[in-house]
Amino acid sequence: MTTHPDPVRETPEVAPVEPRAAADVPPAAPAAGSAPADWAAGVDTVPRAGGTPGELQPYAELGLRDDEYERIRDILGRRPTQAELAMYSIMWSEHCSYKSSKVHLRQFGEKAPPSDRLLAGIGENAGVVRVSDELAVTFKVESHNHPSFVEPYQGAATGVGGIVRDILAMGARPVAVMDPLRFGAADHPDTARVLPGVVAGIGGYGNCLGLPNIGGEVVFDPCYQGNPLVNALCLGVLPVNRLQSKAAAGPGNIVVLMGAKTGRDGIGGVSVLASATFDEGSEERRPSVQVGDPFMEKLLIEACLELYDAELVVGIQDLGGAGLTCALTETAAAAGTGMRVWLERVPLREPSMEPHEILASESQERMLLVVEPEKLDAVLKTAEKWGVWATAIGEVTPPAPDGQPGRLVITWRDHLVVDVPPGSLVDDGPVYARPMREPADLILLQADRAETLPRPADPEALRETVLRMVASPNLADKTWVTEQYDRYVLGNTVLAQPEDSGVIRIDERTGLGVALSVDGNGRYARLDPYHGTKLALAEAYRNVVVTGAKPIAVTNCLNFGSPEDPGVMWQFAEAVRGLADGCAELGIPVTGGNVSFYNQTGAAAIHPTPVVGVLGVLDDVANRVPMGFVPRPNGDHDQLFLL
Amino acid sequence: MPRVVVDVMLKPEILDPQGQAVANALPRIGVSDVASVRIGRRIEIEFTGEPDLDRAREIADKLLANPVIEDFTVRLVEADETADARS
Amino acid sequence: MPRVVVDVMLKPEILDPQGQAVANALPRIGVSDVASVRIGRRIEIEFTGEPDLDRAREIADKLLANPVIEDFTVRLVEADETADARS
Amino acid sequence: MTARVGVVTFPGSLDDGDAARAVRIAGAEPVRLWHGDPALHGVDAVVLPGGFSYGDYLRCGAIARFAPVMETIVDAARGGLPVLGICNGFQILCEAHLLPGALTRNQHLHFRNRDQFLRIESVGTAWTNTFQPGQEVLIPVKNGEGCYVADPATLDQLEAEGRVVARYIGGNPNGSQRDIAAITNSAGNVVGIMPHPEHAVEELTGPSLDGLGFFTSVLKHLVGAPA
Ligand SMILES: Nc1ncnc2c1ncn2[C@@H]1O[C@H](COP(=O)(O)OP(=O)(O)O)[C@@H](O)[C@H]1O
Repeated sequence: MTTHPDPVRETPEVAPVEPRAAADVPPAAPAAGSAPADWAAGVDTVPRAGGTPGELQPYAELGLRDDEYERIRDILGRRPTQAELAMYSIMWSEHCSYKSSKVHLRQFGEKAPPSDRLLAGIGENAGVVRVSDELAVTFKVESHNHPSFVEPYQGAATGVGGIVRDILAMGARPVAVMDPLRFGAADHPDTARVLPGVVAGIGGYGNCLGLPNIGGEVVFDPCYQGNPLVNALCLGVLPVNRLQSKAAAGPGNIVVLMGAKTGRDGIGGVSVLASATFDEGSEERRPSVQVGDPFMEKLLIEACLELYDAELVVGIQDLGGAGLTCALTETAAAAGTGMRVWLERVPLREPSMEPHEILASESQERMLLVVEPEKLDAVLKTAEKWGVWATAIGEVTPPAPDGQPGRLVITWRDHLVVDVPPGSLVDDGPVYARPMREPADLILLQADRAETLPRPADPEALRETVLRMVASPNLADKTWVTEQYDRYVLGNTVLAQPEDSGVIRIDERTGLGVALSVDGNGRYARLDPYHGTKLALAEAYRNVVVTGAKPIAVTNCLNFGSPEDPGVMWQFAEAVRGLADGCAELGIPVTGGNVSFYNQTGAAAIHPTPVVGVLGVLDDVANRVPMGFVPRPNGDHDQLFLL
Repeated sequence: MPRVVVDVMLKPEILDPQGQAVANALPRIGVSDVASVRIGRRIEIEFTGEPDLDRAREIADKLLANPVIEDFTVRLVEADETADARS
Repeated sequence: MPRVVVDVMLKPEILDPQGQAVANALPRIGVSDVASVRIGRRIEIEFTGEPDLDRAREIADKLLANPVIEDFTVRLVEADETADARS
Repeated sequence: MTARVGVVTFPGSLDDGDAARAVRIAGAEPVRLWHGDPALHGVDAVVLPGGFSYGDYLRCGAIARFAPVMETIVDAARGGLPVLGICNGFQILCEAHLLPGALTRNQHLHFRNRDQFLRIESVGTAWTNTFQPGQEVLIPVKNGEGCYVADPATLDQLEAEGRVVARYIGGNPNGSQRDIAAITNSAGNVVGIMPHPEHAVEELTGPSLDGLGFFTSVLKHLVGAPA
C-alpha cells in the first residue's frame, strides 16, 4: 500500500483536456476525437450519445421509469451515455433520492423546535450538535438490511463501516457504535444462519476498528424472517471548529480519492450495462456483495483525523451506497461548482473495469477529499504515513460565467464519458407523493384487544406464564450477543450492557459525556404507526433520562415495506408524523436518519419498524445513574419511588 | 488411507484483505518480487471408510464454502504424500 | 503463469476447534462417515517473474506459518489447473 | 524523576490510548512510540497494547513482529527492558519468540468480552511485584484468539520455573491450556497477558482498579533497578 504519486497536473500519457474548458463552454467536448457512432475503445461517449439518439438503453432494467428517462434526456439535451445512465439510475433510486419519503420527512424540519445547538442537520452526512463551548457530537443510525440477509457477516460488517465513514466525514472521531437488530423466529433454521453471521460481522468490524459497542436491540419476530433488520448507529466527537463540509469549493482545488482500491463490489445493479466489447461469462465477475476491510478503515480514520487537524482539506465526503457517483455529484452540487475527473486515475483492483462500473462501484473504505493544490503533497504524505492509497483524480472547476452551477465532466482514457449538471443528479431527482391508504386489516387488528386474551386464573397458570415469558427469546438474556462486542476499548465507556442507555465520556478533563439509547417496537407500530413511533421515541428518551442525562437530539432509521404499497406508505406517513410531533412535544430536533424501504417478501411487508435513537448530555459522567443498586457506604439505603 | 482436501478460495473479484495485508508486509521481510497473495482455507476430511468425493463436495457446498463469495475445489490426496512433503 | 501454493495446517497435536465444529455439524446435514476434519490456510502466491519455490518457502517459514503450532508445505500449481477445477 | 513508559502504536493498535492513560494514572509519563521508528526514545519500559495490528488477518501479531520498532524492542528486552504485551501485544511477543508458545483461536470460536477473575501466580516479575501471591483480581478480557497453547514440555517448564504469571479462575474464557492468562520470560522482565489491565484503572470505566497494579509494579521495579 503506497501513496499514488500522481498529482493531477502530471499525468502526461493521458493529455487531459484543459480543465477550464469545461467551465468556459459547457458542455465541454474533449480534445480527443471519437467517431460519433462507434464504440470508442469499448465505451459509450458523449459525442457518440449525441450521434445515436435512437439507441435503445436498458433504463427500465436499471429501475428508471419512462418519464424519469425522458427527464434525463431533457436535462442533457441528448440521450445519456452508459456511464451517465448508470449514475442517474443510482442517484434517482429510492435509496439515494428519498423520492417517496421526501415529502413526509420535511416535517422533521418544519416541526422542529428551535435549537442553538444544531451545527449541521438533516441533509448532511450526519447531524452535529454542540455539547459544550468546544465540543460537538454527531450521531446517526443507518440500515444495512438487505445485504445482511444475502451475506450476514459481510453485510453487517459493511453496515458498520458505512455509518462510521458518515460520522468521520463530519470531522468527528468515531467513539462508539450501537446495533438495533431484528431477526425472524429464533428457532427458524435461517435465523441460525443470519443471526450468528450478523453478530460476528458487527463485532468483527467494530472490534477491529476499536469502537466500543454500547447498546442495541435483539428482537425476534416471524415478520422479519426474509427481511432481517440490521441497523447500525455510530457516535462521533469533534472540536466545534473541526466541523467538515462536503462542498467541493474553490475552483482549481484538487479532488483526491483516498482509501481502498476500487473493485466490482456492489455493482450488480448496473451490470446490465455491459458494453459491446464485453466478453462472455461476465456475470460471474459482477459480485454485488461488498467485503469490508476494517483494518483499512481504521487507517482511513486516523489519516482523515490527521488531515483535519492539520487543516489540509477543504471538503470531504465518504463513499457509500452510490460510490464515486454520489461523492462527486454531491460535493460539486453542494458548492455549485463543476468538476473535471480523469477516471482512469482511480486505482482499480481489477484493471478491466469500465467507466460505468468504476462510477457505480460500492467498494468500501474510501473517502473523497477536496484539497488546495499547495496542500496536495502534505495530504499524500499523510496518506502514505498511514499506508492508505491517495490519488488525485480530478479538479474543481468554476461555475458558469452566468452564475449557473458548473458541470461534472468525466473522461476515461481521453474519451468524454460524462458531462452533466451535478445538481440534476442530487437535487432534481423525482419526488413522489405516493398514494396512501390505511391498511384494510387495521380495524380488525385493533379490535383484537389484549383484554380478550385468556388470563392466568390460578397460581399454577401464573407460574406457567412467567416461565414462558422468561424463556421467550425477546426477553431472554442477550449476553450471547453482547459478549462478542468490545465495550471497553477507548476507555471511556461509563455505561454499556445491560444498562438502558450507553454512556460515553467525551472529555476526560471535565467529565462531560453523552448517553445514547435506540429503541423501536414494530408490533406497536403495526397496531398504530403514529403512536407506535411516539412510543419508540418516548422509550429512548426515558432510557436516556434515567441515566441522568438531558436529551438534546434524535436520530432515526425508518424500516418499512414497499412504498408502492399504499398501506405501507400510510404506515410510513403516520410514523413520520408521530416522530415529528413527538419531537416537537419533547422539544428536541431530529438531526438525521435513514429510510429503508422494500423490506418485503412478496406481498408481505415487515411490521413498520421505526427505530429511534436519542442522545443526551451529562455535564459530568461521574453523576450518571446506573441501573442497579449501588451499595452505599455506612449502611445508607436508597429509597425507591414508582413514578 | 487417502483423504479428501477441499480448497476454498475467495472468488477472484472479491476483495481479499488478508492476502493484501500479507502482500503489503512482504517488502518488510525483504521480498519484492511477489505480485499478489490470496488467502483461503484448506480443509482436510478423513472418512471412516473409503473417501467419498461426492460426499465431500456436498459438505463443501453446504458447510465449508460460502457460495456468495467463495469457490471451492475438491480432490483426493494421499495421506503420506502430504505428511512427507511437510517441512 | 504457474503460482506457488503454501498450505499451512495446525500440527496434528494442536486442537483444531474450527475443524471440530465442522465435524460436529456434519450429522445435522446427514453425514455420518467422516472421521475427522482439519482446517488450515491455503495461500496462493503469484510472483512478478518466475515462481520461486525457495523464496516461497522462506516467506512461509518467516511469516505465513508459526512453527510452534503449524506445519506447511510449498508446491507449484498451474494457474489454469486451479481455475478449471473450480466448481 | 518520573519513569517514562513507551506505548507502541502499530497500524491497527486500538488500546494504545488506554495503555497510555493507565501509565499516566499509575504516575509515570507515557511516551508514544511509532511502529516505523526503531528508536525507543530513552523509555524505561515498553507496553505493546491490544488491538488488531495490521488487521491480524494472517495470525495475530505475525506481521507486527517485523515492524522496525520491534527489532529494537526485542534486543532491549533481551537486555532487561521491562516489556508488557497486552492481548495483541502478548501475541506479538510470542510471534517474536520473546515468550514461548502461541495464542490460537478461542476454542468456542467467538470473540468474547467479559469481566474476568484471575489469580496472580507470580509476583516476581517486573509487572506484578505489587500484587500478593495468589491475589484474585478482576480484569476485562476481550479477544478472539486468546487460547494459549504450548507443548507439554514447555508448559511444565513454565510451571516449574514459576513463569505462569496469572491464571483464569471462575471459568476459562477461551480454552487456554492450564487456564493460563499471562506468562513471563525467564528473567521476569517480559510479560504477556491476554486480559486487559489498562481497562481496570478507573472506577468510572472499569470493573475494578485491579489493573493498576501492573503499571505501578513496573514503576517499583524501575526504582529498584540499577540505573
Ligand atoms: N444488538 C445489541 N448490541 C449491543 N447491545 C445490545 C444488543 N441487544 C441488546 N443489547 C444490550 O443488552 C442490554 C439488554 O438488552 P434488552 O434485554 O433488550 O434490555 P431492555 O429490554 O432493557 O432494552 C441492553 O443494555 C442493550 O443495550
